[in-house]
Amino acid sequence: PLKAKASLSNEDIMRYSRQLILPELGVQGQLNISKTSVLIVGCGGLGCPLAQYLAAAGIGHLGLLDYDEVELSNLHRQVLHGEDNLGQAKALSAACAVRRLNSTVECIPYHLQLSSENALQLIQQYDIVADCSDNVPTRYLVNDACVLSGKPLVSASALRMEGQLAVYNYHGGPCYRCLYPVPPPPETVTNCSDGGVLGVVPGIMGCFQALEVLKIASGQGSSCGQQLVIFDAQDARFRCIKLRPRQAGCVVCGENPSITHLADYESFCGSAATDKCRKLNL
Amino acid sequence: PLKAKASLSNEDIMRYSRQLILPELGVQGQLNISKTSVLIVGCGGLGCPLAQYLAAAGIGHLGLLDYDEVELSNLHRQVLHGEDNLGQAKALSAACAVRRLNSTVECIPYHLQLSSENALQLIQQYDIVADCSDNVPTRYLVNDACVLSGKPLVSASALRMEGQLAVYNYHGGPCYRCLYPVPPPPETVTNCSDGGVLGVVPGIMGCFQALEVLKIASGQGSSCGQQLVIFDAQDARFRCIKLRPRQAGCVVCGENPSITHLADYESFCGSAATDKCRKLNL
Amino acid sequence: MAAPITIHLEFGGGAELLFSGVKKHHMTLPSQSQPWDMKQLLVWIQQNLLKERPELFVQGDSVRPGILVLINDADWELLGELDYQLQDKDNIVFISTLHGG
Amino acid sequence: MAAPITIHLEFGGGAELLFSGVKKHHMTLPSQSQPWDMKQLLVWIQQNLLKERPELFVQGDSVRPGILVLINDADWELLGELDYQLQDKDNIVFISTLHGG
Ligand SMILES: [Zn+2]
Ligand SMILES: [Zn+2]
Repeated sequence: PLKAKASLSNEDIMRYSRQLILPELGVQGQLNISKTSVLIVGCGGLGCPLAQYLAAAGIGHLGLLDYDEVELSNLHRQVLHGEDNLGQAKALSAACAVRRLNSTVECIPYHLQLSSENALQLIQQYDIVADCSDNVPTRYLVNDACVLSGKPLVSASALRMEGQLAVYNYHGGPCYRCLYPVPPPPETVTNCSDGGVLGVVPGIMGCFQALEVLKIASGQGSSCGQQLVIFDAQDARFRCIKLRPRQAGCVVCGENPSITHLADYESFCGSAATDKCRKLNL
Repeated sequence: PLKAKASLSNEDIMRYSRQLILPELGVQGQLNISKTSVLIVGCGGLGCPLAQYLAAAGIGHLGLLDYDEVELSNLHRQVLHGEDNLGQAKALSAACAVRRLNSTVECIPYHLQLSSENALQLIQQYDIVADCSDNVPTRYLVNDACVLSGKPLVSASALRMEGQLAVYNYHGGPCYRCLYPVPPPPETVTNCSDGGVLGVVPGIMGCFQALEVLKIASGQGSSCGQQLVIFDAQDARFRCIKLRPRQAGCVVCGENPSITHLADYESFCGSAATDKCRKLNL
Repeated sequence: MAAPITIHLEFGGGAELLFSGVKKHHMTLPSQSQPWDMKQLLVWIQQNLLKERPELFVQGDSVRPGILVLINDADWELLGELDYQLQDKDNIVFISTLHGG
Repeated sequence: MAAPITIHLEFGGGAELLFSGVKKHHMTLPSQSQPWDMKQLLVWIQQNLLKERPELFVQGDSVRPGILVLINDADWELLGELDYQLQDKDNIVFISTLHGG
């Protein structure tokens, strides 16, 4: 947590003037944003536009986590990385791009894999977590760590020409496990390497994540707490789904949780915490 | 118009592999994208994400038009420009950023104001036009020039926490004038300087424009030809509106058009082709 | 006599600023001898909801240029514009065109 | 006897790939003595639409983990899941959870 800014500098007022005048935001909303810290798990197709718009909007502190390096096949959607960054750690490349945009944002790159060992210690330092990962074990890991540390989780995903978004563990709403108590059979999971993805689809979903993070950070609040937004890029159609409430029987956020510390998510899900291995195309 | 590529290079196949494998796109769709030229009118809050995702996806040729220079108050939403670009022409700054991302895209910056004198000559050189402008006269000018040169117009706008998107003059559908035959009274028009805008709202709308441009360029086709998409960021709600068909009485695209060349759009609209002057807040 | 009908009114794109910033209004239109049409609805809105500056909303007997009217998620031009007869539970949206970018 | 009902079925998030890539299906369910419920619908889908690899869609008498069922744009958990009784013109969506980023 950052120490609260008491007021905006003249430069802040100039830079953020177009959003300061919004009645939904105002000076107090901007101050709230400037003292919020956000951890972005994954600096890929979702994390890039998310980091970009959070930094542009003046978020206080940004943690950028990714274990991977920039490859040529990333560039069609991971727009913070350029051709000069090929081979670099994504977390570092993203941090450089963010600094070009807004040097007043405190930005910490983490070139590592989120794991049961480091997740709680990391997530506890942030106010809001954004799941921009690309695999099932990481999604359960991030969820459980957010529930155990009481952080709202703004989660998005994209594949082929579709996207999904929800805000979990927020204002008494459900967590990821409330919705998906049992992980999908590994042979039914498709990742972007296998199934492909049109780059601008995670672009839209990552921007959407930025919107919900900013609404939470500014104090307006997210409207996606018990909702799932599903996007079909082919029909250009969004759909808003009303979700179940928090489940009393949820093993992590329910009344008698059996999960009280982080365990082995790769064996729980039967798959690796990376999108690099090949699976059945479904 | 670009000469058609006969095939993809090995580097192209690597770079675009994640979208090449989409059945909706495929090698032919990627080849189609690589031979398409797009003119982006306005390198601001909409034009930045649009240029970014078109370049990332491998669009053949990008025209980047803006008369303006980068100011500090732009940076909260105009994410192709960084702090080092303050004072630079937006068209040039955007072109540099695009080249960092994808040097294989032919990119031409136009540091000028679109006008009745230059619009047709410019637009004729492109396959698709994207209206990312910020004022009423330019929106009518771009529309009429697109109708007169037979180009599809992917148009978006954003203000405060709302956005709108439509594809005009496409597959026999309506043009902007079919919908809005009479310009709004100048005192009812609010621009982003006056009304403000949350930066990620044009971010989402510009990405959406990129999606529809790519669907047209690849050969899939847009689903927004006779539709208006309206986005409310506060409720996180998109709405798809069925629009009227092309109007037989439209003065520019109708059966007996009275507009056969471009005239004076500032006097037609009673306002200047810039968002810089102050108007009533509505 | 036509029975009273309830309609869902929405204003957006800035048009809500003429209605104290309230975007959504659930309204009951009183019973009258003829069915309600859009022309009468515009008059009713002026008299009952629009407290000031009507010229920013209406022009003559229709909406001012730059406001699009949607009836149940369709452009009102497809449904007869001013002559459309309102049905119970109709959703009517008045949306200002945005020009910013 | 309950009369035949028509329903609108949709598959998304990849689930449509089990149904020849077709996302939208307008279906008429034949009349039967009891009203149709979701449990019966799943059996009917397996017998009439799902030509191969049923294990990628169902598990036991419900859908497999990772598929979310939506009834008229609401999570089926809010509506009784397998016991929900289908109404004429219901919209039922089966959507695979996405994990890519
Ligand atoms: Zn839970
Ligand atoms: Zn027209």
